[in-house]
Amino acid sequence: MASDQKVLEVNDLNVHYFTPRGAVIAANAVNLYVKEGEIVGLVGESGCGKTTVAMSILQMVSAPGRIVGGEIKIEGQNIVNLPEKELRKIRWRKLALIPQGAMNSLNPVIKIREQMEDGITAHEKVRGVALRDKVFKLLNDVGLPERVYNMFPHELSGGMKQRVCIAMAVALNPVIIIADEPTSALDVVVQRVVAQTLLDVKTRLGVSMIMIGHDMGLQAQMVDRVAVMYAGNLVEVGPVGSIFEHPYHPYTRLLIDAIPSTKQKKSLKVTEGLTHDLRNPPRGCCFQFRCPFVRDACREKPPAFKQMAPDHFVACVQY
Amino acid sequence: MEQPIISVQDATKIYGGGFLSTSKPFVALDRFSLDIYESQAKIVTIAGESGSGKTTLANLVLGFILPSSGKIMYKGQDVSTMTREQRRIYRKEVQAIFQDPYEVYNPFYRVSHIFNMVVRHFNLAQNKNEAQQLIEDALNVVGLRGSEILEKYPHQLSGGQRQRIMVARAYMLRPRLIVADEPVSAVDASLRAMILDIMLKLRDRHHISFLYITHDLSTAYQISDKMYVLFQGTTVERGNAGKIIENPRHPYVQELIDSIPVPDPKMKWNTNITLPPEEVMRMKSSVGCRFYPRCAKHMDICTRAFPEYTQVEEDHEVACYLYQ
Amino acid sequence: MGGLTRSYFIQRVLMFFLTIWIGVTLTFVIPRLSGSDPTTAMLLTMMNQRGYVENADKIIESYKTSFGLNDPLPIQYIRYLGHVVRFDYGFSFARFPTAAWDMVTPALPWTLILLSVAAVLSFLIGVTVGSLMGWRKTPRWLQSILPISLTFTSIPYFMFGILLISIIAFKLHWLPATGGYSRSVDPGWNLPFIKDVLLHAVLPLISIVLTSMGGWALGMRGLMIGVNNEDYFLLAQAKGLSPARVFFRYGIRNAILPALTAFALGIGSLIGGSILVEFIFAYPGTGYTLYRAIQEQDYTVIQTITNLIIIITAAGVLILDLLYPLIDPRITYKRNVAS
Amino acid sequence: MAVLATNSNTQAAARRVNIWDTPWLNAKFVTGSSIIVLVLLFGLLGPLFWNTDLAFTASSPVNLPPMWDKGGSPEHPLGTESNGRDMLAQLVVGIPASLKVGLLAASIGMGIGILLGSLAGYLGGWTDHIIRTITDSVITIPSLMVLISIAAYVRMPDTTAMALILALFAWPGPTRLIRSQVLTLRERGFVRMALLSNVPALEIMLFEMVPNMLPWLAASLTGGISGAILGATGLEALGLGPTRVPSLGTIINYALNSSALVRGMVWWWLPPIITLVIIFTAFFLMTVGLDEIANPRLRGYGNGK
Repeated sequence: MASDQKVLEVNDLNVHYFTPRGAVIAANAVNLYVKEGEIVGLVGESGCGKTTVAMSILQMVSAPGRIVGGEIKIEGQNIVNLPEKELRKIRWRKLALIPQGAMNSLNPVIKIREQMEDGITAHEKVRGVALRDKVFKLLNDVGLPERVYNMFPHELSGGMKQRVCIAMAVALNPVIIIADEPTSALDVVVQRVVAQTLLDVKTRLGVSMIMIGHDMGLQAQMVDRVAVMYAGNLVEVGPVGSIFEHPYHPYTRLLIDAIPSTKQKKSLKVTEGLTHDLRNPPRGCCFQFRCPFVRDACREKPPAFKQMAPDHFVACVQY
Repeated sequence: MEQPIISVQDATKIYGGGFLSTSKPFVALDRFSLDIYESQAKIVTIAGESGSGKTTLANLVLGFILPSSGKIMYKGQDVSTMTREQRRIYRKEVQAIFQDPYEVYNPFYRVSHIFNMVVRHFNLAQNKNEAQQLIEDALNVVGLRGSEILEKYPHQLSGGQRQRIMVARAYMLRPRLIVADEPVSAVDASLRAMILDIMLKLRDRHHISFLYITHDLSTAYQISDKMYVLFQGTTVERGNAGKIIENPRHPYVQELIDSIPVPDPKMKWNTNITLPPEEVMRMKSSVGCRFYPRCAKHMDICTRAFPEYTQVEEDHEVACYLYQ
Repeated sequence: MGGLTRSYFIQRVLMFFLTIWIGVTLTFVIPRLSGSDPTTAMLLTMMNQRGYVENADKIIESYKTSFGLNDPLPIQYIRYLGHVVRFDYGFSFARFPTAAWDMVTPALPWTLILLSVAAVLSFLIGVTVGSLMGWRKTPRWLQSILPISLTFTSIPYFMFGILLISIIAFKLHWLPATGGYSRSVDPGWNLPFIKDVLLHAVLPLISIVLTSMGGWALGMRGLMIGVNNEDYFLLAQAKGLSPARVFFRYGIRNAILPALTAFALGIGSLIGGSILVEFIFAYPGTGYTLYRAIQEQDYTVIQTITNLIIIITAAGVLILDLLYPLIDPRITYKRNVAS
Repeated sequence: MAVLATNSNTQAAARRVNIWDTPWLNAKFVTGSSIIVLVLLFGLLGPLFWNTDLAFTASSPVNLPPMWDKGGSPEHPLGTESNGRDMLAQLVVGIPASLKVGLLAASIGMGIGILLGSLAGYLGGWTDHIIRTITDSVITIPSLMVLISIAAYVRMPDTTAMALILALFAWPGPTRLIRSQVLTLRERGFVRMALLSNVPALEIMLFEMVPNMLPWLAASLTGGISGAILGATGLEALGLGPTRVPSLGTIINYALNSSALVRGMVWWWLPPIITLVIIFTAFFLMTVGLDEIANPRLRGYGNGK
């Protein structure tokens, strides 16, 4: 299980998107770490900044977005503003990505073999039969037949493509993998099979992972710790058991209550409210416009993080 | 006997495979039957994964496509042979809301365009004030005010507002049936409840039935009365939604429900499901049970003919040889 | 998987014949729709130019009989299609004993070589410029220089040719202005002749390439920007591949596919425009022959050249179409490959 | 991996800042259209200030250089050519003639394109198959070649006849464009909403689909106009244009036939070419600008181009 070694640290990350109508604050002072062998889930609604954080870790925030502050350390090395050449050495060997769109993540006109091999040969001196055997082994590890080696992406189903992506990501045994909603485009049965594959591979290799998602059920099944984001801010972080048992932040509670169940019928909880314009955040708590427990103190200054249980932090003035 | 508002009778839809076509014929929907009655408003769920034929069914019921065989009847009248006036009434009584609440807005117009279109083409109002009143009433049902939204452009609204406006638009026509094609799968979790709640309200207070098309069994469980589970165009299990989800009989439906991640870290998946190799999955038998290649409990008899529906309990039928 | 399938092949070959048929039919039908038949019109003008001709009507009548112009139109049309198939259009009007076909053949290699080199060059340069313009990682200085190469994009080829002749040939005397080679050299496989031919080809080539490459470049830029936002392109970057590899295998490799389709569709207008360039430069290709034929009202030669160019263009498009599945594995993909 | 998923909620508060905040104020589009307006004004207002009769043979002394050259005269500011035509008058008459041919041919092409394209896209099936096949065939025909061979013996009395013949090849482009647009738009949610609102097909086409195709249609039209002018000048330069009215192409034809190039009479061949280059560049800018309006991604990465 997880050791205490922090393989990834995100310190005070600020990312802005510079639009003609003002800067959109997509990530505001985000602090996050991942310990060795741990899966951290990053959850929130669409547009809450979870993908921005992931892209920042990958150093792939594209214009008009820019990291305006903070550091991202992989095994202690800060990679923010690292020169392109240095960054390339870290990519894939230490920092891999399992992308979201299973349908479009593979180049449609290049064979699977080449797409799997180029990631390896860009960083390691493996060639010829050794290289082929390595790819075969990776395919086996994710439960794909060796035939896939010579196929084009359009000949594979969505689940198979996503497993190819998983095989690619673990090829160089990276320190940390960013999984961007790795199963969201798949049917529920296939989603489960792919999620199992992902967990198997993770257990076997002991790799650390950040798993982005919006499906709290899937998070409960897969991750060790959960980080909840709202409107560019981290609002609660904690071990998955603790979070589900006792969600402290009203927003986390909302997310958990909103999961529909097949076990029991429950009355629908209706909430409504608009997220503020990210160009123009309010003073105080980011959740004040939608919070059912909002009070004057929330409008004054942003709440500080407070520890509620071991490893479980929340930013809310209630506590 | 009461005439159903919509009666789908043995509807089959086959794509491709025509003369000079290179693609093989693909059976999107296979002998589907369904009746929805006006007297008791119900939410009927059509559940299935991608490729199950659920969207094909929605398009058939809405008259966007015609069945290859079988019939879609609106109050005893075949949808494919309607006169203009009959079609107008059918359009008025059978409405729809769609998955992506942004897509259904023409970015060129303000939100009011959506309502004006309906008022004009169904002659709902004699004058401007009357129309204004109708729109305002419809918006109130979904908890919105005209002054807040009508003069805005669609991109200025939230996802929840956009979807509620679509419901209001449909409601304005006082339809008897609303086809809701994945109405909540593109909205965030916290807004999902609101849309589902409105659907329940419309059923209970305004007696509007819903054909709720979804891949998500859990929301179906929360709101629907009746349910049809589709697999590759065929109906594998049908009946009371609660009974099916609480006690699924068909191996496919069992697998489906078993795969839904449980939102409780203490109840992790403990079994592994394995899918057969891809070539087996892609194999499609056109006779017999479509689930045969993937089924752990398959028998020789399964490939011979599609199983008859067996009643396993009251209001719960399954098409599987295990129960015959 | 992939490759050329039979149905695709048949489909493309049918398109090839359809294109030729529409092209040659238009040149037959439209003039006749406008009332006059071309031969009579041309004979009349010839006679007008020569002043009064005795028994003009009888001469016309005898011509009409010998050319079969008194037959019903469908018969004429079928006979005309026969000419097209056999590449036989009869005698040249202006230089009577010579067959029209023999007037055209000497010019053909000049045109074919000039046009294919020009088309390929302009496409290659355009695609390179365009993909660099559309690539996010292209150095800033290059990004700011590249658009300059689009300056001449909107100018018709032949007008640019006129400008080039007047400046480079007449003012600066750097290159020869017109013709395919100088009178001073012996045609044949000798070095001075080849050098001379190449020198003469430079200006026509430049005027076509510089004006037509911009279109490809702009198209390619758009395609490349699209590819830049594709998930697989981002994943390739995340893999830490070298920028060159990302650019070529994940950028150009994908963006060039629709560009090639556009190229196939654009060949026709490229060739049409280039015909005028030959005329401006008095280049001894079919374009110049055509110009002379127009001057001399040589109907059969005009017809020969037009139909020939239609067929050559269609052949070029056919070749591109047949090569296309080799580089795009998806195009002829059939269902159930796995089984 | 939509990084900038500035979601709907946050955009709710964003309003259109002001009326200038519209994509139609694209720099290239605005520049291009202003130039065309200026050129058009020159052609339209020219006859008020200059005697257009001077555009005809033997109306003026021959071979006069422009007024700023030695031997030039202010009575013929841009000089005269070997057949005794005044250059300025020829331009004044020629510019509207050339623009008219282009506009007419492109409009006819666009009309046919809208008809065929929407038929193919809307009806699908066999209609679509036939229209698409023919369109794809015609688009690969070297149109200028066919036009030359037609024009070689159809004497064209005026610019309208010329435009009609040019329109023969002006329709496949718009047809392809509109077909593909209709095909995508047909599947869009708002078209289905209109269907559900009992809106008739023609009204859906005109009020739901066309507004969303406008920039594409406009780009296709400007591209078509400049294509038709290109074809027209090509034919005229070969001496196949209408001979009665001078147009920019015919001036070039006369100049070439009289060896103006070799004789160094720059003022004869250069003005029509410069005018045409200006016109083509303007239409090109408009087309590129409209493309950017239609497809915001093309607007580049913020380095000006």
